[in-house]
Amino acid sequence: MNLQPDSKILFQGITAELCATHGVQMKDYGTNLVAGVNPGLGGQTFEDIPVFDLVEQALAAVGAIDTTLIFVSAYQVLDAALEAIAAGIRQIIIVSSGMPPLDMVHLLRKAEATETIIIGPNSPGIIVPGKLLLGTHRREFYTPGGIGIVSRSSTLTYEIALELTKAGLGQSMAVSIGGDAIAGSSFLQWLQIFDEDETTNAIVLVGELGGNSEEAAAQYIAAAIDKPVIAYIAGRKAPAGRHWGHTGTLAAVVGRGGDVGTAQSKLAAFKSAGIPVAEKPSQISELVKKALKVK
Amino acid sequence: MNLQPDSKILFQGITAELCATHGVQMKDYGTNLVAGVNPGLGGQTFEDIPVFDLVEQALAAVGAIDTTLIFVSAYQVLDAALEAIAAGIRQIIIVSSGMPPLDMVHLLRKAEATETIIIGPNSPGIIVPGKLLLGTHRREFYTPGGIGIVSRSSTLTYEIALELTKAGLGQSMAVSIGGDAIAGSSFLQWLQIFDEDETTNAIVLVGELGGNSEEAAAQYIAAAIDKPVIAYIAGRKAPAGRHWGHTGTLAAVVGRGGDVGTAQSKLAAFKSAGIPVAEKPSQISELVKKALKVK
Amino acid sequence: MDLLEYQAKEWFRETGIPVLPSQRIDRIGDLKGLKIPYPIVLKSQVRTGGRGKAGGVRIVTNTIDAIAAAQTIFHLPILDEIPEVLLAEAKYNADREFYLAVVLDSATRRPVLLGSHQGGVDVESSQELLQQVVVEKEFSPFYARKLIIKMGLQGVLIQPVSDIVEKMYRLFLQKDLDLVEINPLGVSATGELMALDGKVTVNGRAIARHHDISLMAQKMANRANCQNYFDILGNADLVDRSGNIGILGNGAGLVMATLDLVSDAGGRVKTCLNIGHGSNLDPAKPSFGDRLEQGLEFLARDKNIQVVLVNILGSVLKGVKVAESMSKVALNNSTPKTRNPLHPRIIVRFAGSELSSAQEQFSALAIPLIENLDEAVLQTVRQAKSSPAKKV
Amino acid sequence: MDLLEYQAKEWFRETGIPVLPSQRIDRIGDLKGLKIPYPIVLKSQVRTGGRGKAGGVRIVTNTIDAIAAAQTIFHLPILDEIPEVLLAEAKYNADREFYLAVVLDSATRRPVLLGSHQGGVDVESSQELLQQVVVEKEFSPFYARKLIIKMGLQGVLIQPVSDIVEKMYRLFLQKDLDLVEINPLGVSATGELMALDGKVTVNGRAIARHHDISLMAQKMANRANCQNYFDILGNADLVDRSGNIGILGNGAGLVMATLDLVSDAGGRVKTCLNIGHGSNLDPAKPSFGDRLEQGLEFLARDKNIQVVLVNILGSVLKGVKVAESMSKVALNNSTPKTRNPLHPRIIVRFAGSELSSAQEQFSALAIPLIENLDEAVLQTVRQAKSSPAKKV
Repeated sequence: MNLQPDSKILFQGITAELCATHGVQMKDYGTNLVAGVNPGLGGQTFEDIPVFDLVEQALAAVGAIDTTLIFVSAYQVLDAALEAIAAGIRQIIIVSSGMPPLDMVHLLRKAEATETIIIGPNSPGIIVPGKLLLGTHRREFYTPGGIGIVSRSSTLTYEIALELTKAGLGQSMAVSIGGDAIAGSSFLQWLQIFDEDETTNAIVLVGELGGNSEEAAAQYIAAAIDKPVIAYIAGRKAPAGRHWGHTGTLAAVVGRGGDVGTAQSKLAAFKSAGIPVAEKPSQISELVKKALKVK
Repeated sequence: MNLQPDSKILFQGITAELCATHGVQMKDYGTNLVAGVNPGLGGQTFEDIPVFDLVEQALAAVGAIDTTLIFVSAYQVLDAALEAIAAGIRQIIIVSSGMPPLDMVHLLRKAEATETIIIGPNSPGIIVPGKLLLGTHRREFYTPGGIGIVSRSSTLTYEIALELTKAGLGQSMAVSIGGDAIAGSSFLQWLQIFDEDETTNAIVLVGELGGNSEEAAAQYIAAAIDKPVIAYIAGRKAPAGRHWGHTGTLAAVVGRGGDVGTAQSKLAAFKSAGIPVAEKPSQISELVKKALKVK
Repeated sequence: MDLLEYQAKEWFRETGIPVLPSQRIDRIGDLKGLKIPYPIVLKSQVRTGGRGKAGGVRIVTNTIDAIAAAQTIFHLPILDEIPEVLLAEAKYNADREFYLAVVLDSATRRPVLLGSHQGGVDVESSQELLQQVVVEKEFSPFYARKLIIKMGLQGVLIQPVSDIVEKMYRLFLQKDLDLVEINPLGVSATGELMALDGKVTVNGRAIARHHDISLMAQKMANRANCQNYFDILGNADLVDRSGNIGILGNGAGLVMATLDLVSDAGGRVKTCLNIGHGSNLDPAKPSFGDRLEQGLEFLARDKNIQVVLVNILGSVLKGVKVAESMSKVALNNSTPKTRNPLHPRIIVRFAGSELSSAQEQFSALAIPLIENLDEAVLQTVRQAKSSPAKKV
Repeated sequence: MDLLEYQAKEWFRETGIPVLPSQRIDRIGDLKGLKIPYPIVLKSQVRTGGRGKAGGVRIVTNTIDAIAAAQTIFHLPILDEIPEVLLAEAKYNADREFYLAVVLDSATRRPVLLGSHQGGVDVESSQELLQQVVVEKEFSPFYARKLIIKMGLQGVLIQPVSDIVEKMYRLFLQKDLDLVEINPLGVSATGELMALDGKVTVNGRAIARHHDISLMAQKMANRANCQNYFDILGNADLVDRSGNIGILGNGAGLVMATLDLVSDAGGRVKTCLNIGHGSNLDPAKPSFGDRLEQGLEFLARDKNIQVVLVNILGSVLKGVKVAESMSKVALNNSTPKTRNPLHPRIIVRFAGSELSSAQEQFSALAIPLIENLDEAVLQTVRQAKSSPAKKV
């Protein structure tokens, strides 16, 4: 994944309002937001960002795009992402929430065929503290450093970053894969990226109930990750079977036993893989410090 | 394209009747017909050919397949071809006729994405005289030699082969791309294959009214083909706008002028490209001999 | 299969493409129960173009004028076609008119979206006004937006017009069409969009897999009593009404080549039949042997056809079987009903294994069996010239 | 959204999946107009499973028995659910029973076809009997045949059973389902197939893009007069009926983490509300500020909730705006109608820019504003323990 501070970023679904909040925040952070796309708004300019009707018009004007951020409404996400892929963009961050999961299945088939990375949907994106902001992460909680955070949440990620920052542990990068049942990228992919990233010393994995991605991550960490990993799982006290605004539990996990998806099953998986698990966000920093000393 | 005499061939849509005619004909010619597929007939054997319910079962039993021949009924062709592609087969000959053109559009998108060669639909396939028969060409009209034939027809191809055979000109290979508006392979692809094929000395291109593939071929021959090419176009006297059992004229040729698709437009294209055109089948052999002498 | 305007508009309505209130008029009396307020437009429902110029479209403001206009249109042939139905439609004041279409293109082997910001009668012939977008991969609405931008539309018009193209594409895919066209798409002064005229062509091969379209096709052709495969429209090719030769062959290319040869030799071909090559994979359709018999019967029924040239190469039937079929037909046609004991004269061209297996049977039938195509053509033309065409 | 059996079977019928003749029974009187011959099966239309064991399915052979059985079933709660409707269906003699399903699987991120040659109640729990085929690429019927072969079916059964799976998949895709299940699919002695019971779950997010399903959802929820976003089923999460703490936060993960902390500290949470993070891209839904106000209103209406912990991090609203919303709700709840001038007690946890921008407003409101999450949790639990839960 190309996360260079000067990489060129597109803003699909740009409006005056979204640009005033998220657009300005990213530009202030130094992110190279070169163009926006919104059919019907072509020709306008928001905060010095030129707007086009089509992705291909934007590319014709500003050259190749490294990453596009999708902010369009839920039922338009699939089309916007396919338009980006057709125009040759290979890194897509979907901030929008509410995308129907079968649209995501359709998109994943195309993404895999074209080797396109999809982050999200329902994701605040990626922040490389002090360098690059791709999405809606709030900068105020982050500080540069050596801890990588991978999460399924947005505001809970800020909570974790805040605890680390308060404890003097800056972050190399934080990414949320998004809280949806069908996510574009996986914990496994990001664990591998962090493991290979020279600026990352330790990894914090923030999971929650639903799905089986934490269970899969626990196995993968034990088998393939060299850097220390600390886990935290939200939802231990949540009644089973509810979706809590995320749809991680809506789609079935087929043929993997009835217990998969509960916070307990996830905690057990980390325990049996020998990965330290924090009981609460404020405990994470001490576990990280301890793990870094041991290594 | 792999056309080795020992390449392994699958027969999709095999039945006792089809096997008794076309299956036996191919086996007698030495074609290595290793298995058949027909859902519901799995476990049977026709003419020593084992039959399976699924393509993947056939592959599990006989190993990788080089080419599959599809004989299923028109509305089942798309599924049969997609099943073959999913099982890893990359050469598909569709003998069946009557396939709806939008099914073919769907199939072509998948074929291009997987680098699969499709010949047909509505094609008698490929014959390498004396060596290999993939499809329904009648061997009695062919004899081994150095002339390549590429055509859109079936029986008209036999007519041309017969005339060449009678004149002492054997054939290196004959292929029909099929008479449908949306064809899996093009004259251009086969012209290139023949141009590179060491056993081919001259090429006979057999066209007919409808579509614009002959016009495109004429341009391509002038630009890129070194071996002598003789053309013949059927349908000079046919009233315009009829489909003659082929659908070459049913699908529009967009934005290329109203005259495209008539036999006259095709004859003009060959004339302006300096390619000799036979007035009738029986004239082809003398034009071939003349062209071979000149070179 | 071409749909009539009113049928196309029913599909548009179901798909969510805006159309005007309208009513189908089967007979003059239907105008009395009209639910659309005057002024209305009465439109001849024929498949041929140029309807407006020919007088097949009239604006009327009251019932008396409507009845007079309908009477005229019901009797007005447009390129030989008399309408069975009229369409009465509300009048619409369009500020601008666009052209939109989705068509299957054999050159790119993909559906193509077409559009022009100048709708009207002659859009198709003025290529420079017509914008194109090839639907390279699976359709997604951005393809429609690309077309709309290419057409030069801007701002608030982009989304609603591309929504209509999207719906046209869904219809195209869902119903297996060769063409769906809206010409013109009217844009009112307030920006409201309306499909004012429409054209839909269903791909003939796909009809059988759509229950609704199969019913339409059956009604249209009114061929409930049709027994012979070649009575079905599109299975026989009329070349020249004044010709006296019939050609029957297995394969489109072979039939066309034979037609060229006969014509070049001075023969006048009336009808060509392609009975198709090879065995039939669809049990709903007649077998090769049946098609051969039905084809000969079909040609024999036409009293203007004096000579039939049968050109069969590499068939799945052995020549013996073909000869049997032919003798059956020949016997049928030598009953007292026909003046000539063997009408029409049949000349058969076989090559390969058919020839060797059939020679004995044919000599018994007194039907000439010739291997050389040029020779068979020559004899056909000679015979046809010695049997002048009858007056009907 | 789970459909009732009779609704699922209506969709099956439209899709061409064979179902028995059946009739919906809204009231006992409907049994007199029955068009299905006896014996019939009367089935309670509830969403929960285990209906048969609970006595919600009865076979009856005449009208008198039918009325008696219907009266029983109409009053029989199954896992707390009383049926509004029964289904009267013809009886079927199945020789064999299969299980078939299409489900969206979050692990493979694909639809998965499921099947077993032993249909019945407990199929889902016996994983070893359940065959799976992941629909890796775009669906084509061969995926269905793969499942059927894996299930161990042979010969003439392969095609018809895989046709049913194909139709289930089309329905799954067309209606945006999370699940479609036929259990059992009956096979008669003559090989006839019949979907005897069916289950369909529509994905909640996709409902709004299907006009027909939106109408169904509206009818089901009967929420025509529903004004507060959190009155809609699924937008609020009940944790423990006997709890006296409410949690409101922006983001599912944050709310769950807060719940864990409060519970670990000994607090008992009744309801959690996630008002979502960030700005709303869908204008049909309430804005962030509206969701905050409606959420507080919703919790304040519950008289058992004594303390509400509001945990908001990195919102798009400045803290000042959040404070304004809260003061509005606080004022509403201090009208004479409520006994307590500030009920429930609110504890707000802010961090980052919200905190700094809101400090002044909150001190004026007399609502505690705390930066440290653990500290906010501690205070919440302390307050809740000093205010015992009321009896309702």
